[in-house]
Amino acid sequence: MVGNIILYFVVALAIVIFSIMAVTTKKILRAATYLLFVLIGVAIFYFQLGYEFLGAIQVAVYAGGIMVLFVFAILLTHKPNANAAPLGSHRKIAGILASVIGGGLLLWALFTMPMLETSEGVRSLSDAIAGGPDISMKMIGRAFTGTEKYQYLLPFEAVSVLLLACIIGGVTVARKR
Amino acid sequence: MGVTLPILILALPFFMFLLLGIGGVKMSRKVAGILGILGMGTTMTLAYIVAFTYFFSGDPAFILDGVRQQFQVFDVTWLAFTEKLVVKIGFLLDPICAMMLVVITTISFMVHLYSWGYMEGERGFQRYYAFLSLFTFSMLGLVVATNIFQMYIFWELVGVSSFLLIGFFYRLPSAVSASKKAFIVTRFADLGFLLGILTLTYFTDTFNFVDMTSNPMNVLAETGGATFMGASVLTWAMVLIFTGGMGKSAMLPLHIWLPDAMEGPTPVSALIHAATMVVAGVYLVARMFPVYCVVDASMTFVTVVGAITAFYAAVVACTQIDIKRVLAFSTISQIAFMMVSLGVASTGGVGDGHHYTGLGYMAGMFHLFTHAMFKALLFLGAGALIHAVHSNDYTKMGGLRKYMPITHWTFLIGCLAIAGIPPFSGFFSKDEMLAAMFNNNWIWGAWMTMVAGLTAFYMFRLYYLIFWWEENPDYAHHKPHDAPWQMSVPLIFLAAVSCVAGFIPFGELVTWNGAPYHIHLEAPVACTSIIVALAAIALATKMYMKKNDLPTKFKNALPGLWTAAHRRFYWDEIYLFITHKIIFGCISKPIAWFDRHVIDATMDGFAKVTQKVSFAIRGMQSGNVQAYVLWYFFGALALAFITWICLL
Amino acid sequence: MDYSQFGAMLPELIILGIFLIVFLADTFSPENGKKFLTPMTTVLMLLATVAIWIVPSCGEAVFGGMYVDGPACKAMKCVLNVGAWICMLEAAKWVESDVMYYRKGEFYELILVTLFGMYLMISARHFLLFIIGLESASLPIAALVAYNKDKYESHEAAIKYIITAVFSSAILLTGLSFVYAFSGGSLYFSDIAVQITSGEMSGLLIFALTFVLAGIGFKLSLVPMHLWTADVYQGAPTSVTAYLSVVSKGAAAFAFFIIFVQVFGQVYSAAWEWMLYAVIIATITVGNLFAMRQKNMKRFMAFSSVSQAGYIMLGVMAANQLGMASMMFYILVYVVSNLGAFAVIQMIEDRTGLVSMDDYNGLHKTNPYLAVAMTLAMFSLAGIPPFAGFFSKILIFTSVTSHQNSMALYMLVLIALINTIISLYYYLLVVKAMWISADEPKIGAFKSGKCEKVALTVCVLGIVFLGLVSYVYKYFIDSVGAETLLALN
Amino acid sequence: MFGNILIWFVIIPVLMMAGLGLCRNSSMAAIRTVMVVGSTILLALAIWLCVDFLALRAAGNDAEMLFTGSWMWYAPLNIHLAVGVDGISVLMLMLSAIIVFAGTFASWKINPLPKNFFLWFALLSTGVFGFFISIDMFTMFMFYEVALIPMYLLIGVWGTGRKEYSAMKLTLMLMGGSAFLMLGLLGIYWHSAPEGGELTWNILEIAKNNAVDPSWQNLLFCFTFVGFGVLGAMFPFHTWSPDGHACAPTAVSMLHAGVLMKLGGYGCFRIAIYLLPAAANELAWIFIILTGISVVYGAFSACVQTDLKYINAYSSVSHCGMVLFALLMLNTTAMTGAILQMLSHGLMTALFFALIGMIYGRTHTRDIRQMGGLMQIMPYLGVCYMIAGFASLGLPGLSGFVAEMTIFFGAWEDSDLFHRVFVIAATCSIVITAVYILRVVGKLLLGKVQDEHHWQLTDATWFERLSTVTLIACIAGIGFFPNWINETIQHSFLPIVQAIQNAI
Amino acid sequence: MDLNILWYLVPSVVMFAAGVYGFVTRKNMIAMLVSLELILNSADLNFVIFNRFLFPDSMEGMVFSLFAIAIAAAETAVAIAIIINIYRAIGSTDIVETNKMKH
Repeated sequence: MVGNIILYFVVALAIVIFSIMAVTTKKILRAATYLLFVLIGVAIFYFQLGYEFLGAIQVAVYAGGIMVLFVFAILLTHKPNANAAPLGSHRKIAGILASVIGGGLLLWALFTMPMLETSEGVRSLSDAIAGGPDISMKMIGRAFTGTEKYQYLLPFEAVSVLLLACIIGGVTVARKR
Repeated sequence: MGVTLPILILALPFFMFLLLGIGGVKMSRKVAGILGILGMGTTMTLAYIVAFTYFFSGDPAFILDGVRQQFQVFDVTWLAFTEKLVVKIGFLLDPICAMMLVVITTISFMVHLYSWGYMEGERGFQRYYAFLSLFTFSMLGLVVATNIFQMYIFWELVGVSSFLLIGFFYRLPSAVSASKKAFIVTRFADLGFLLGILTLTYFTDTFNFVDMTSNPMNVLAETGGATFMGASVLTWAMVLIFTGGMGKSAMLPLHIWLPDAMEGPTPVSALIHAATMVVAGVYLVARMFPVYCVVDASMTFVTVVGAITAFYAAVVACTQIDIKRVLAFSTISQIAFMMVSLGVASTGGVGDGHHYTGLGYMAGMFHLFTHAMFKALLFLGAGALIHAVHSNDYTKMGGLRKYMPITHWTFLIGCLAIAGIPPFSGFFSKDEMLAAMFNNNWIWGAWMTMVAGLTAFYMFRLYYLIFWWEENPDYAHHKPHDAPWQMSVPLIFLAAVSCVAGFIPFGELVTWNGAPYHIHLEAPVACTSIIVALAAIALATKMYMKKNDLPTKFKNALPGLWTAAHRRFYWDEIYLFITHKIIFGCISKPIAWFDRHVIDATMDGFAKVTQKVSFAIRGMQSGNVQAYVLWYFFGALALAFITWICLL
Repeated sequence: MDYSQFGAMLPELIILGIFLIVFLADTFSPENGKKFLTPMTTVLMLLATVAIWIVPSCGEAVFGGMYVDGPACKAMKCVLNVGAWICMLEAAKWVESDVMYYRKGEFYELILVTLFGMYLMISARHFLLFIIGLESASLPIAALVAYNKDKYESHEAAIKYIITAVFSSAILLTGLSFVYAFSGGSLYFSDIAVQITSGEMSGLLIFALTFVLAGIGFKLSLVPMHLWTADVYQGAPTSVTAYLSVVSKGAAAFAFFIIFVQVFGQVYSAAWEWMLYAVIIATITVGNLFAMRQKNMKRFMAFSSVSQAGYIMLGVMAANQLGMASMMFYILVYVVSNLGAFAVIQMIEDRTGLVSMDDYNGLHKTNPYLAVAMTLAMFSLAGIPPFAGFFSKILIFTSVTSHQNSMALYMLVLIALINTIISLYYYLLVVKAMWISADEPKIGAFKSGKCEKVALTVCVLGIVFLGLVSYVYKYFIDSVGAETLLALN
Repeated sequence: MFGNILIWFVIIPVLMMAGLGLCRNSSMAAIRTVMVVGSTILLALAIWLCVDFLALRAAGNDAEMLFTGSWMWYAPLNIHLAVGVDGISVLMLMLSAIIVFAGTFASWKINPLPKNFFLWFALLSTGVFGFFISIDMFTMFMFYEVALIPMYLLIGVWGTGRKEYSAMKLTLMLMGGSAFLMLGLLGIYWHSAPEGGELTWNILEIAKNNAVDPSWQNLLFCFTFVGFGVLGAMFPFHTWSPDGHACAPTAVSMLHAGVLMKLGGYGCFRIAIYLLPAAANELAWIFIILTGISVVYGAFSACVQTDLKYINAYSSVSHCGMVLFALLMLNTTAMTGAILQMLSHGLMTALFFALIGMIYGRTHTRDIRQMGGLMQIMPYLGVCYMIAGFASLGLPGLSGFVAEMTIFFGAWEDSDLFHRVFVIAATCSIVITAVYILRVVGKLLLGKVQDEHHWQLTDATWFERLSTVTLIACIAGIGFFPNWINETIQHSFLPIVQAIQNAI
Repeated sequence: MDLNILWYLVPSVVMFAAGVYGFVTRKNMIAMLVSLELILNSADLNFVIFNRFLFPDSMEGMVFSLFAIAIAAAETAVAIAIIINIYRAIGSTDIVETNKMKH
């Protein structure tokens, strides 16, 4: 319980700090690194929320796959310590405004959402975890291969087509001839 | 009477118009002239037959118990505005109409004949005859109208014929502008006429003359006592209708077109601007006479306008140099005479047995008849003079009596007739008119007697300046001579008529209600007018018979008056001011400017503003994709905000 | 585990089948033996269109309600398929060019995959499937946009497109996450439609709808999500631009309608009505205002298509059977009109490299048929009778005004109508350049290829007859009828 | 469907277009043949229709519309291709056929691209004929727009002067009007069945049910009236007219001023007034003010113009203003006058523009200050011009007089001060008209020849004569024998006036 | 005091805001992609949070997140391919370099 809270604070703080650093640091490779920390933080949240599989995927795909892609790309296009300085102050102010107003409004919206009026909305993490079944790999496996309601064979197949297309697209774009 | 003859009377001139107008280009002059004259001669014959039948056949349709009847020969629907307001084209035969048929066809025929000589060698000879036919057709249609709208139709048509004929010499700018002026001024007057018809028929629900005039009190009743600005609606209607007459008959202040109309060929002036068309106003008042009678105010209006015009025109006539202008002003003055005569005829009311009721009417019509004859004679004479000396100015004439005896004598007869010297026709008609005026109110009588004196004066001034005074030295190069027979015959004929027309028992034929009226000379009035006329002639003789410096002295004694009269009391300048400065300068030009620079500019402005906005917002598409994303994001927030606002 | 359910996805299967054939043929044929690719693909596409149209749809929800292929969906897919087919025909010449020679197989493959994605967008009745369809429809296009490797504009266009696309998909995902909060735990459309009612409005729902609108609106180039449009249209290869402007946009419009009317229909007046007012007015007006200044034909068409998107959205505003059918009809007409215009633009660009409106001056002297086709296309886009564009416009206005007591909707239509004047202005500018301008023509006479001829003929026939033959519209109405009811219940 | 005579009014121009499509661009003879044959058939058809119509009426067929036919088109929206004619439509068809016929000859030597010119010309005629035969608002509107758009190219390509600007302005303004119009029509459609009956676009059915919700009528009336009013050159939406007319080629000016502007007036009473009578009663005064201004304003503006076409364009503003003005008097007589005025103005303006085109074709100027005394050089054209002028200023015996008088007498039936004032103002226009017509005639035809080069010019050719004679014959025909037309029109107005009366 | 839904939402919103900021201010295209990942992760996290707290008995949100990760990967791949392509073409991955087409 308390451990959960402490873990939450640590991770939340890390996410907040590294998010901000990721978008403000001048070195692009650092930005990627901070992003990695954020992604791991998010993965920890997933674990904490009881979605271990998702957390694992997050680490594997994001931290493992996408980050590598980023690093490769950065190395391909930059010297490692290339400058990633933001733009002039106009754009910065606009960006700050956008993020503050957008974030503020979203916070306001989330804090006033109607679900908070209901008992489900305000239940604690432990209640929430207790309220649902444990997500087993078997369940996930069934869900991904089933064709009934709440089963996702079709999206699974569809996303494969998407990925294939992206491969073709990426190759077409990237190859020289 | 069958309908054939009346229809032919109308159709023949129209047919001649089409024939000569369309086929004229292919005809030789001679053929065209002969065709025109023959056509007109036939028409005249037919008109005579109809008129004589009407007056003398004794058919009960025409005369019943000694009272002449109004007889609609035919009346066919032309256009039905509403169920009741139906425009018909018809042929109404009654005393004034019959008289006018005679007058119009006679003069027209004479003019046709005369023109053969006068217009010889002019370009557009065929066209000229076509227009004459058109005019005759229109004028006949006007006088036979069974209803006020038919009259209006032909009223417009005579207007346009007049326009065409005044502008016959269309290569001359002065002729063009004169014709325009004539058309527009009369058109303006016709606007009044139209409004008058609208107002009147709104109440009467009929256009028909007989319906209106046989029961004039009904007309008054139908207006239901409606008034507008203090005067009864009927008064307004009749005054407005009279406005039309003022325009056509050149009453003050709408007279200005007539002197200028002398730019047309002289025979045209004789036909249209002396004998026939210009009396249309008189004819109109005579036609509507019973209705005028029930509203005194409108009659007074007619009288006053007539009296002022008569005097004004007479004064101006004394100072003009152009002989046709003198005759034109004389015409105005004489028509005004008729107007006054009609105006004074009613006073005393209808049906109260007043002795003189109707005398003015009869006299006016009588004068219309005689005036047509002698004024046409004078104009044709003037034409012969112009033909001889190739100028309109009397300064280019003088002493012509030796060179042109026929013209001289016939002109003299005309002058005597218009001056009111017995036994010429003018005397009789003028005497009746003056009698009517004196009987109405001595002021009118005295006033018009004075005008009669002025008439005698300026006519003899003209006569002497042309035929006596001093010979123009140019005659040596170019000896003036009498006109060819085609021109002389009409002169002699008309002179003869002017001599004898006074003895026609007019009262037996033409009266306002059809009942015969026995003319008897009013000795005091007659004597007065003769004395005044003779005195005026004597004065003219003194001043103008032999060349002397009396006229100059006279002119110098009253320089302001003379110049003002010579310049026709500046009416033309006033009109010019109104048309050019006010209508064109202060209305049309600003409106045209407004249209281009405000209305149109507004429309263009929409386009321009759109362009401007389009240009102004192009920064949105800055080319920087991050800016696009910002727009995207803020746009989404704004949409959320809009929704939130709208839901509040 | 009823795998026979895949049988219900006939259109998708057909497209995937073609995709596979092309893929295999492309991969396993010798380098110099790929001449058959173009004719094969186009013929297959034509057959596919006919097949999709003829074979009756099962009309039932499969995969637990995740996928529906009702008559309306089928009709929409037909429209898109026709569009894609014409695009391919128009591209035929370009595809055979030297730069493209080794990559034409990929070109067709990518087009087919995006088409597949669009089919999923239309048929999806679950947000997951929908988002996959959306991404399949938009990501490969980025690759297509970047196809002209030797042209800088193509790169710039590609980066602009992908940047905006990923951002908008991120926003869309965020929005969907909020929607999920309201969904009662299910992302099936039918479940959400029951859950989200106008009972209570909250900031979160507004954001959810706004972000979803923004996410889909990006594909439709609704203002203010439209800014990528012009640059991308200008920079992309013309065939891709054509494809983007009609097929991609059409699919997004259908999806938009389905999502907003069928899923969020209950909160129409409570949540997104005013949002859509603002978006439509802004889209039509801004698109028009920008279009009137453009000289580059592709850029010009881009802004014109922005404005057209606003008109398409009017069908959503109507939010009923008429609106849906009118929108479908509008898109079909838009497909033939826009592709007609693009066919001409592409042909001229291929032959001469000229894309400026000024280059079109006096076109009628050298290429009268092209000038006529372009004129008809412009008239149709401007909504001039008797061409199809007139009917599509008036029908969509009719559908909006069917809410006969809503003064606001009438005023919206009025604004749209007034905007048609501006649009008429700039469409006429093209006509003016071609017919009225007295300059010597810069574009010489040239012959068009077979495929281009077919494409142009189809477009012109469509422009002339689609409106006059009322059958098409009736077909749409009938096909929509059943399904709208099905989904809304 | 093809058994209905009215359909052929649309089919024939379409066939003409098809025929032209087959002609080679250079083959002037073939193009002319197609046009002459087509327009002659149309004219014959119009005459036949007219005779047939009168015969049916004489036989006692009192149906509101004759030769009706209705074929379902867009079933879901109940859109029909519904045709039918009453007396007014018959006359309008006649007018259109005459002007198309005359216009064909007036553009005998059109250059360049004769084929395209006549193609668009035929499309324009299709729209015009289609508009007049329609009794379904949708098809009516469709044909209305079909008639508008060819104007752009016709002016833009074959025009003179600032043609691009003018063509654009004309097109955009008219389309602006039709934007309002379209919304009005949609509103009428959606309010055409208040008690839940079947919605309809059919004018007769809507009128029969007197259906449109009164609370919506005012708005819709404004939309439809303004929409049609723009085409009727109503102040202040008239400014397309002077520029457009000035730049258009001869035949287009003829057709536009002669027929197209009539579409505005026709629509105003057939849709705005007939279908929305309550609003017409209530709001007429606003538009009376506007149209009254048009009448006087147009006439005054014409007084100071120097370009022949501008003069006639402003004159058209005045005369067409009179049409709308009369329609708004809402009584049979005045409305009859309005139709007469449409016919009259159509014919005489067409004649005017034809003549101006012919004169311009010879002198290459339309500035009256640079011309003069043309009567001596080309008497035939001069005489025709004068006849047109006389018709315009309302000379009895020509059509203008009949129309104007009917209008004035009808307008005078409303006896309140407001109407009186505006009617008097309108009547004043006849004087102003005389002023500007005579000004032109005086400067252009009479007086001295201004430019010595003009002496070499020739008079009209045979096709020009044919074109003008046709028009003059019609002008004089109406002027001489107006009553049968008058009765036909009055009869046709009965249901409309009845609707207005019922709505008071 | 116990962890409830709002606790988790706050970092998510911060990620979103930071992502937006970075996306519009970073010059480098790859840095923009980095920011984008933040936004995507925020959305994923939202799904998971809502799933856990509001609808714990189903797993729609979690599955959605799973797919979203796959989609994000695809997006990134294509984007990076294009970026590399641009780098080859113009020698820079600066976003401000690509603003030739405008207005």
